[in-house]
Formats: sequence, structure tokens, C-alpha cells
Amino acid sequence: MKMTFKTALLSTILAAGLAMPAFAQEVLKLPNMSYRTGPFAATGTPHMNGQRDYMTMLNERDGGIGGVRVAFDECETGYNTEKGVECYEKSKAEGALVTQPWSTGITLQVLPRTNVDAIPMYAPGYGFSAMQDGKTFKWAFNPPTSYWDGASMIMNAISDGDLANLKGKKVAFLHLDHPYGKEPLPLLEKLAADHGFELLPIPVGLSEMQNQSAQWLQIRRERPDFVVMWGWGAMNAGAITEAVKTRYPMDQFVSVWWGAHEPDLKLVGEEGKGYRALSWNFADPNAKLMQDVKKHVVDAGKSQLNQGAGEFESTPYQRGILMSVILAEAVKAAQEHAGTKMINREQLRWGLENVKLDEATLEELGATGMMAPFSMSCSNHTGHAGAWMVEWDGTKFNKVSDLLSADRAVIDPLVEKAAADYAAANQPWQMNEECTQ
Amino acid sequence: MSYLHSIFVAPFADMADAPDFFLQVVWEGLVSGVLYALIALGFVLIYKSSRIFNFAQGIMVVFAALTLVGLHENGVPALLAVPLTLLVMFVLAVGIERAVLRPLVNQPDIILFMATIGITLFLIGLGETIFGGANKVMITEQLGIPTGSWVVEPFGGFVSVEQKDVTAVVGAVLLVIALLVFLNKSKMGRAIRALGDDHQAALSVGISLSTIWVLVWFISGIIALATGIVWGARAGVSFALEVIALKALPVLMLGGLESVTGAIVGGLAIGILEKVFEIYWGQPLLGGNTEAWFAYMLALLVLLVRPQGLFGEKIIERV
Amino acid sequence: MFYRIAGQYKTSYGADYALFPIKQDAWLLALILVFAFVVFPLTASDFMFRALLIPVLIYALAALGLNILTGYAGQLSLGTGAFMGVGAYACYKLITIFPEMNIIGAIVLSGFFSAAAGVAFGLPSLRIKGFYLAIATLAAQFFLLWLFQKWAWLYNYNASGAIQVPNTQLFGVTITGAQAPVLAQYFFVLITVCILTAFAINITRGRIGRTWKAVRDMDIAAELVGINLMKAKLSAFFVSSYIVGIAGALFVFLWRGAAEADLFDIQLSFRVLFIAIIGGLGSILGNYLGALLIVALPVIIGTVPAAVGLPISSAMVEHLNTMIIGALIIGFLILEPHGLARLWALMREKLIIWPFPH
Amino acid sequence: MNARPDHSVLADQEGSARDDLLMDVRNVSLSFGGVKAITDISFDVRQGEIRAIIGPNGAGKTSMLNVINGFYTPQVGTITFRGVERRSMKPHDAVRQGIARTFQNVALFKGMSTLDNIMAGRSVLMKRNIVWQMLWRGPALREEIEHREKVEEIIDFLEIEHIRRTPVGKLPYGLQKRVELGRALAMEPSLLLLDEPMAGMNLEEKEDMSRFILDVNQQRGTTIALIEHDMGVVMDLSDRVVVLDYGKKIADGPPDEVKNSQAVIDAYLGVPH
Repeated sequence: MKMTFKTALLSTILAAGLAMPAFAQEVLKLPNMSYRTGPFAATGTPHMNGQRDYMTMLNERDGGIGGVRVAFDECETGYNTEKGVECYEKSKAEGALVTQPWSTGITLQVLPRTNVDAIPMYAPGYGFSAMQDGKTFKWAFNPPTSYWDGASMIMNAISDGDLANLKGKKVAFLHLDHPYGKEPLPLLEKLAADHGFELLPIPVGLSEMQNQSAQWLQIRRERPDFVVMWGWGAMNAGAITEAVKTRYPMDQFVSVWWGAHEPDLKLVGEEGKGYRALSWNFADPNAKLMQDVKKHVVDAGKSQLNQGAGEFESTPYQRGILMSVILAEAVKAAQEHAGTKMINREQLRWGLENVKLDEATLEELGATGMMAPFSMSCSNHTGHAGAWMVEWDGTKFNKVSDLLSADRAVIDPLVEKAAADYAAANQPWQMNEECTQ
Repeated sequence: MSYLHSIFVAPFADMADAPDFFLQVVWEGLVSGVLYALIALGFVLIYKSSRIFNFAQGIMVVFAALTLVGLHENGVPALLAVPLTLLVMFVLAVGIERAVLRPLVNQPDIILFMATIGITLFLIGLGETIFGGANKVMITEQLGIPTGSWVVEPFGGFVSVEQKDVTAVVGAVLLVIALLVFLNKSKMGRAIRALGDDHQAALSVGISLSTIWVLVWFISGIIALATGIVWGARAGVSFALEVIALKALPVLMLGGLESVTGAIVGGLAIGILEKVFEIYWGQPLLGGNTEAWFAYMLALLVLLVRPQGLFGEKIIERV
Repeated sequence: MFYRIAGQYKTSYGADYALFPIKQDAWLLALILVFAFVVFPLTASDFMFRALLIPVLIYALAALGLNILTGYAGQLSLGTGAFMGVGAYACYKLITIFPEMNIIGAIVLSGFFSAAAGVAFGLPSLRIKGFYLAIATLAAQFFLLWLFQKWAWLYNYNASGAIQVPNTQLFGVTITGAQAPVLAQYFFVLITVCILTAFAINITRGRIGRTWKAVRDMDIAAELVGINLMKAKLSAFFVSSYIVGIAGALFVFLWRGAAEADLFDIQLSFRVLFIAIIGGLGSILGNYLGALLIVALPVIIGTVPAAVGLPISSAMVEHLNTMIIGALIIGFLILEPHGLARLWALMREKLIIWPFPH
Repeated sequence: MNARPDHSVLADQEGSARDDLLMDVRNVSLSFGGVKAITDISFDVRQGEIRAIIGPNGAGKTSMLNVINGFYTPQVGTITFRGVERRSMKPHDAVRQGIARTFQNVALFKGMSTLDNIMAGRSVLMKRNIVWQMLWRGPALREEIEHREKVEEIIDFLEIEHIRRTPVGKLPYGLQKRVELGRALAMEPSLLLLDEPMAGMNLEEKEDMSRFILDVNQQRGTTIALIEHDMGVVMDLSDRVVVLDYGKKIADGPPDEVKNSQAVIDAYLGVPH
């Protein structure tokens, strides 16, 4: 028995190794890294369901993109960067057109490799903010808006449009102690220095996400005027319940878009009233886009979403849909430009740089009002779509602001420096010399 | 000089300045301490009766809580889900005894220890396979646990006390009392205690070793479920609890592996000390998150002075 | 037939100390080395290198380090991940402070930093034993991890808190960083691992190895035959942590390319421990077998059911993987506490007498 | 070759002046948390003799050996070994001084082969550092082979060639005892302490072991101090006997004399004090 086990093991390893160079079929390989397990699954899963369901919808409704079916394979990372690298290598070997790392940590790992391997990296709403600089980060895209954009918009919103109002105030920055959570720190530090408010970074370790009593005791002692949260997974629910318990005023508690996650707020219900989050999308289950997804995917039983928990109506699920919308638009643009349905990686990169998601396109997609229009270019890989403040009213999120926009004059020089530093640290680094914008 | 001041003077001045806040810190620490103590208690019971250092105790907590919530999600009424979960924990105890303990009887301690690490991993995988890997919310209200909070206002400030935390503390105390009564008054209980001292003596009471083992693992399962409900109500149910559960290990180092008192005192002490240290020293001086290691370093220091822990018996080596 | 040892006589003790007293073992090793050095480089894909061969080698090296401490010297450690981290961060600091430093030099030196950390956290082993020591190593795990997060100097004040491996060259070939060709990285790892394995074999079969095993089997008796327990334990911590540190440096520099502190969390410590247990405690070969199994298992779980028409989701692969590893650990501890290495030894014994039953 | 001294002279209680004195134990007392294990014991061991320590269970014999090789530190008293006086030392230092021992319950390294166990006994005598060990070349290999030759001599001497590669955990008890003796011999001690070398053996094994002990003493000239329960063996083997009871010395002298001592007879028959 022992012998057969070993033989079986060896033969499978060999088989797995030999079977790797799979032959290209007539599909567009747009895989995703997912984490439907582990402490981050709570917020990850609805996004990933959304991404998957839009691609499924395209396959069902239109027979794919431009008539070519989309192969949307998932590779489970559990938010673990190590698994992420493995998934990247696997999808690369399988001929994927794009890599979607789904974690800022994995993004940072894979970023230098995509530049060498010439694979577009698509990190919608996350990743390294400096990826905005398309000349330096030729292969990386983080539309529709970056973390630094988000931080700038939040600060603008809580200072009522004038950062000078924050002078002498104290802003606590409650963040996941992980590359993702630390990402906005350079911008916030600069804003604090420029405008004379005190920034109090409060990290939450991965093992403390669900029990943040130390962090909230600190908040109680320090009495910050605002708490800005950069949380994810189990951390958001933990923070919101602790905030209620600490009696921290909910209207001074603001989160980045990942905190606009209905199930976390449902835990506290009425007591969460006044909690705000900056979101680049707004859920509209009645939009034509969503109705199509419902008809072709959800009602057809082809979705993995949790219908009992109202996931279809939720912000994260619909955000996931939009993430795939942007990618699909890039593929469409690439197909038209290249004149071929079976595009390659370089062509998809061109497509991403030429995404034009204007009002008309959104209208055509049936997504009006779900997100702000934006477009990318070879030098601008983020697009800088605006975002809205959404506020919890005890049962759902409502839009409570006009479309906000980030302070480019502060962010762009920081981006330029960060990009230059990155390229210097990774010498020799391949720049996009052709981009002259 | 100012550095010395910030270590030795400022924290205490802070405490005196805002006594209500200090009380809040101690209360928060106490509540985590109850969790550590409960997990450590599960460890001690198993160690006393079988000399097995059960690394899986922490994950049993998660597993029990997940089973409870999972059953409820599938339409089982909350109050029926509790006995059903206990049944699952019993089956688990029998399974572990049959599949792991019995074949490994008389193996070196360290092998058994590693086997329990294997159990940990197996349970994580099993739990995730059955219930999925996402976080879940404890069915606090359905179990009749009050969820409001009381506010006490001493020293002109306020201390906020969650009713479910009070329930947790009271529940833990009752559980410990029940356990002590069982261990001291019942025939089975005495057999378990005797087993810690001498296998032969215990066997002469007429209870088979495997019965005792199943029983002890089942009791640990009950403790795990109680801990899971308490902690799940506080922080949700997910596998991230596993890392928190590891904190019970330094509690054991501090309290000694065989002492029920040690587990309780050690758990509460670590819970309170780590919170006080974090708030008054860790956050201002060390950049925070010191709770991640404080318990381990404290236990390590104590062990260097007393290798058998604070409550353990001195070991005389013989050849 | 292939494993006939009859007729192979040793005429001196020196010959008895050859690495492989039996000729067939030497042939087998030669065959494996030919595969590792010639066949794989000629045939394997980038994916095979990055997802299978390089990680197997690095994990095997880390497990080898742990095995010296746990399998040979009997001191259970749950802090391997953090010691790997010390090696990785030390290497990163060396390379960034002295950019002209040769990568080999940086890696060789970085091992000494983790060795020093290992000895520091090994000191309690002089007073604490068994489980208590295992928990003391958890103190190392959590404290060092915290240090990696809080001590910004370690990651050069990088905003994301991560370390990014620069492109470095060796003899004109880029060996680390994104620009490095995978083949060069593979050879670098392979050669490092081979050299360290040879050293480990030599140390474990000589005086120091016997001292460690004596401490493991019965520390009191070891002391009473004149073994200095302090020296024996601390040297085990030193050598073990040195190798683990090198594995950590390779882990980040030759494989991952970037790292944040959480990479070195307790899960990594456990993974290395599982490799050592499943491979076989107290064995050198076992580390390779264990690493192969642990690295390949998820691939197998992902591909085999799909191949027979039962595709399972990627999350389910992870769940099953965790469960199966847990079951394997229990299974091995019950059926064959010495792990895969012993299974191989038993097979070899059968082969020696095959085809004659006795 | 025959190093046995002339024993016709009666044991001299105050024999510290003798020049063949190897070890002198003076007024040693040892207690554990108030419980006295040894009370004011003095005796000596001469170069080349076989000295037996006997007494009923719990008389403090093993504690005495533990004091001699440094495992326990006595509260009172001194031990002079080869002219150096001391109260305590680390056990591994005792080995360096030339004191080796075996144990009542075999204390072998169970996971190691016979060969490795005996080689482990030579750890103290091996010097090559870790760098040479790593390379397994030149000095390290030469040293290993040199010591291996010595160990093979011991293996031949104890007639255990056939179990050279067997893990000792798998050996029968009698053979384990023999391997343990081999390990002690490998240390090339000037004083060999044997704690019940024949416990649990059958007659044949006991005869073998007696032969080995005598051979060690005669051929190698090793001084031996042993604890043994089997009085026949003790009387046959030893040159002088010291008798302990309840941690006190009750007799000391040649076997014949001790055998007839009233105190010894009382102690063994259990006469109350």
C-alpha cells in the first residue's frame, strides 16, 4: 500500500508537470485570483462573485466578448502572497492574458515580474498607487481610482472641502497592518504636514482583526476628531462593532470603499447610522446591467452568490460586476484596434490604456449612475474616476455627496517620485518610452 | 532621562489621571483573559488525564462555534443546535480517541503533541470544507444572550460594559464551578484526577482508559463550545480565532500544565497585563500591537526563573 | 537484482565512511543529480521551476535546518518562519547597505544573523524542555514577526512595509530580481542546497551529530557521558538557524522577489514543521521527500479530480489540502513515525533482497 | 599487565596517605528538601581495585554514585579525585577527569546504533571543530577513523560485533547493558562506576558480565566502583566492599570481613535501629 501511494504520487507529479503547456483554445483567458476562504473571504467573496458573474453573463448573453468565450478561471490564494505568486506563475504558463492579483501584497510581488514577462496586471481599485504612472508601470493598471486618490477624497470630504479646516485636529488612521493598509500613509503624512493636523496611524495586525479592543481603547483615550479606516475582511466588522461599543460618534468614522460592505453594517443595524464610506460605485439592482446579470446568471442558477443574504443588492457584489465591466471594455477596445478576436497580451495592454468609459458607454451598458465615467491613457493607468460618500442609514447605504475628486496637485508629484524610486530600486527597469503624453 | 520618565512615570500618571479609562482597560483585559483561561482549562484537563499536550484545543473552539452557527444557518433552531453541536463534539471525541489516541498510546509525548497539531490542521480543513471559509456571526440573540450594554460612571468618566461580556464572565465562572464539582465529587471525575497521578490507580476504579479519554475530550469539547459562543459573540466566528487561541499556550507555561488554578489565574493575569501593557507602554513607546508577543515573552521570562511555571510542581531529575 | 549488495566488501573503516557504502545508492544519487542538473533544466517549463522545483528545494532546505534542531537534537521549534525572516531581512539589509556586495557573500553572511537569533532564543533550552521549549520558540516567532513590522529600518522605510529584491548579478548573469532568468535562479538554489546538504550530512554523521542525537535520546545520560549540554544544544540551534536563515534568504531573493513581514508568520513555521515530520524526523533525505509532497499536494488535488471529471473549486482545493495534510501527519505519526524517509528505507531493503524473498 | 594491588593488608580507614589512592570521599552529606539521602559518608578507592558499594534498597548507593560523578552536589563534604579536591563539578567535567559510569536503568541513546552509542562515549576525546566536520576531509575523517578503531576494539572485546548497526532500542536488555558498558569504556576512564551492571540478567548473562568486568579491570587496568545486589557476584568480584544503610556507612573492608559484620547482617535482615 505504501508502495502504491508513492508510485501514484510520483506519476501524478510527472503528469502534472508534463501536462502544463496547455494548447491555446479559442477562448480569452482572463483568470482571477480569489480568496473564498480565510479571514478575508467575507469581503472578498462577493466581489469575486460579481466579477465572475459578469463574465458568465457575457458568455451566456453575447457568447463572450466579440464572439469569443471568456475563460474566467479562479486560483485560490487565501490572501496569502505566497499562493499568489504560485497562481501568477500558473496562469502565466496557461497563457492568461491578464493577471488580477486581488491583494496589494500580491500586487507588489508580481509587479516587477509582469514588467519582465509582459503581462498586463489589472488591479481595479487596489494595488500600488504609483501604478498610475503608465510610463513607468507600462503593464500595470489600477482603475478607476487609486488609494491615494481615495485618501485625498476622504480628507477633502471630512474637511468640508478645505483641508485648512483640519488644522489642530486629530485624525486616526485605522488600518490593516499589511501593504494594503499602509499604502495611503505617505499621502496622509504629507497632508498632515502641509495642513497642520495630527495623523495617528493605528495598525491592526492580521491576528487582531476580530478583536480590536486595544485599538479602540487607544481611540477612546486619544479622542481623535475623525477615524479613517483602511480595513478589509474580518477587520471591518470588528472595527464597526468596536466603534459602537466605544460610543465613537459614527458620523466621524469614514472608510475607504472596501468598508461599504452591507453585511458588516447589518451587524450593528441602527447603531451604525451615520457611518460613511467612500465608494467608487453605487449599488443599483434595478439597472439594466444588473437585471441582465440577474436574468442570465443568477436566475439561471449559474452564480455562486448567497441570495439569502441579499448579496445581489450589495455594494461589493456590484462593484465586482463593474471590475469585470472595465476589463471587458478593454478587451473590446483591443479587439477593435487589433482587428482580431483572439487578442494577445500586448493588445490587451493597448486596450486597457484606451478604455473610455464615458456616460454614453455606461448608458449603453445599462450602468448609468453605478460608477463615474473615466478613461485611461498610456500615461494615466488609473483613470481617476471620482467617488461618492455613501452613508449607512440603519438598513442601507445612501449617496450623500456629489461626485468627489482627488487633489491631483498633491498626488501627482508624489506619484512621480514614488514611481522614480521604484524604477531606481528595480534597476534595470523597462519604461514605456513610446508614451509621450 | 525623559525616556526613563516615559517608561516609569508617565504610564502610571496616565492611569491615575483617567481612572475610569484604566478600569475599562482592565475590564477589556479581563474579558480576553476569560477566553484564554477557558482554552487553557481545556488543555489542562486533557494533559492531566492523558499527558497529551493538546494543541488542537484552540481549533476545537472554532470548530464548535462554526458547527453551532452552521447548524443554525441550515434551519436548526438555536436551542436545538446547542445539544446537536455537543453531539458533534462527542462524536469528535470518540473519533479522536479511536483514530489518534489509541494507536498512539505509549508513544513519546512529542509525537502525541505533533499528532494534535495534525488534528488541528485536519479540523481546520474539515470545518472549511463543510462550512466554507468565510467569517460567520455568532447567533448571540437567538441563544438568549443579552446584547445591550451597561454604562457605569465612576470618577466622572464612564466604563462601558457589554452585557454579553458579563454573560461570558458569569458563564465561565459557572462552567468552572460545575467542572470542579464534577472532578471532585463524581466517580468519573475522581478517576480523571487519579489518572493524572497514576494510571494503575485510576484503572483500579474500574473505568477503562478509553472511556476516560473520550470523556475528557468531550468535556474539553464542551468547554470549547462555551468558549466559542463567548468569543464568537464578541468577535465573530472564523478561523482567524486560531491565532488568538494560541495565546492559551503561554498561559499554560505561566500557570503550569497541570494546575486548574494556574490556568485560570494565568489566563486572567495575561489577559489583563497584556492589555495594560499595550495601552500604557506598547502604544506610546513601541508602536503598538505588542499583544502579539507580550504573553509569550512574559511566560518565557517567568519560565527562565521557574522552569515549571508559577503553579507547577518542581521537577527533580533522576537517573 | 538491482540492489544486490552481496560481494561488496569494505576493506577499511575509511571505505565504510564513504557517503554510500552501497554502490547502488551512489548510482541512484547520480541519477537524481543528472535529473536535477541536466534533465530538468532542459525540459521543465518556467512554471515547473517557479511553482515546483525551486520551492521544493528551498522548503527542503528550511526543513533540513529544522530537522537538525528537532529531528537530530530533539528540540522542538515552532519559530522556523521567523528565523527564515531574520535571514531574509539580513540579506536585504546587506545588499542595500553594500550594493557592491556579492550576492553569495550576502547570503552566506545573512545565515549568521539568523544563527545568532537562533542561539539567543535557544538559550532558554538550557532550562526549559519539551513542550515548554516549543512554546518558548513561539515567543521568537511572534516577537520577531512584530519586529519585522515595526522596525522600519529593516525594510528601508518603504511605504508599504515590504522588501523588494533588487536585480543583482553574479558573473554577469542576473541572479535575483524580476530580471533574473529562472534557470539561473534554479541553478543558484540547487547548488546552494546541494552544498549545505553535504555539510549537513557530514555534521550529522560525525561527532557533533552524535552529540545532538545523544541529547535528543536522553539528555541526562548525554551529560553523564561527558557531553556539554549547553554546547550541544546551542550548537544545534546555531547550525539549524544558520541553514534556516539561508533558506529564508533564498526564499525571498531567489523565489518570491518581494516580501512583507506576514510572509514569515506562524503558518510558514508550521509548513516547514509538517515537511520535516512527514519527510521523517532525524533524516536528511526525508526533507526532500516531505517538501515534494507538501508542495505538490495542492497541484495534485487540483488536477487529479479534474482529470477524472470531478472538477472542484479552488477554495475547495485549499480546504481539502489542509485536511489531507492534517490526516497525513496523523497517519504518518501512527504508521511510520519516521516518515517518508523510512518508507524509502523499507523499500530499499526490499529491493536489496528482491527478487529473492529472503 | 596485572595491576591488581596486594590486598592482604587490611583496609586502612585513614588511608589517605597511601600513594595508590585514586579517590577519597570525605564526610559527604546529601539531602533533598530536608530528606537525608546520604549522611556523613567517607571512603576511598585505590588505584586498580574493584570496589563494591552495597546496601539494601534506599540505602543511598545510587545517590553516592551521582555525587561522585557530579550529577548531585552534596551539601557537606569533599571528594578528592587524583589529588584534586572538590565539592561539586558538572557531570561532563567529571568525564573529562576520567570518571565514567553506567546506569541502573539502562541510559542508552535508544535511537542510535550500537556503534554510534559507543562512539558517543568518545565525544569528549574528539577535538575537530565544526568546519572540519562539515567538510569531512583531512583531520576530521582521520580523527573519526582513529576513534572508530578504538571503538571496534571495544566492540570485539564485548563480543557485540553482530549488533554493531542495530538501533539499541531494539536490543534485548542484557545486550543493552553490555553496550552501555562499552560506551563507558570508550571514555577511557580511570574510574568506572557501574550501577547494578547485572540487574535483571539471567545466570549466563551474569557470568558474561562478570567476566567482562574482571577483564576490564585486569587487562585495561581500570579502577571500578560498582553497586550490585547479587551478593555472590559482589563477593567474588570485589577487592573491598563498603556497606551503606539508610544513607550511613555501616561497614567497610574486604568481602570476607564485611560478610561477617553484625551491622551488615542486621541491615540485610531488617533489624530495627
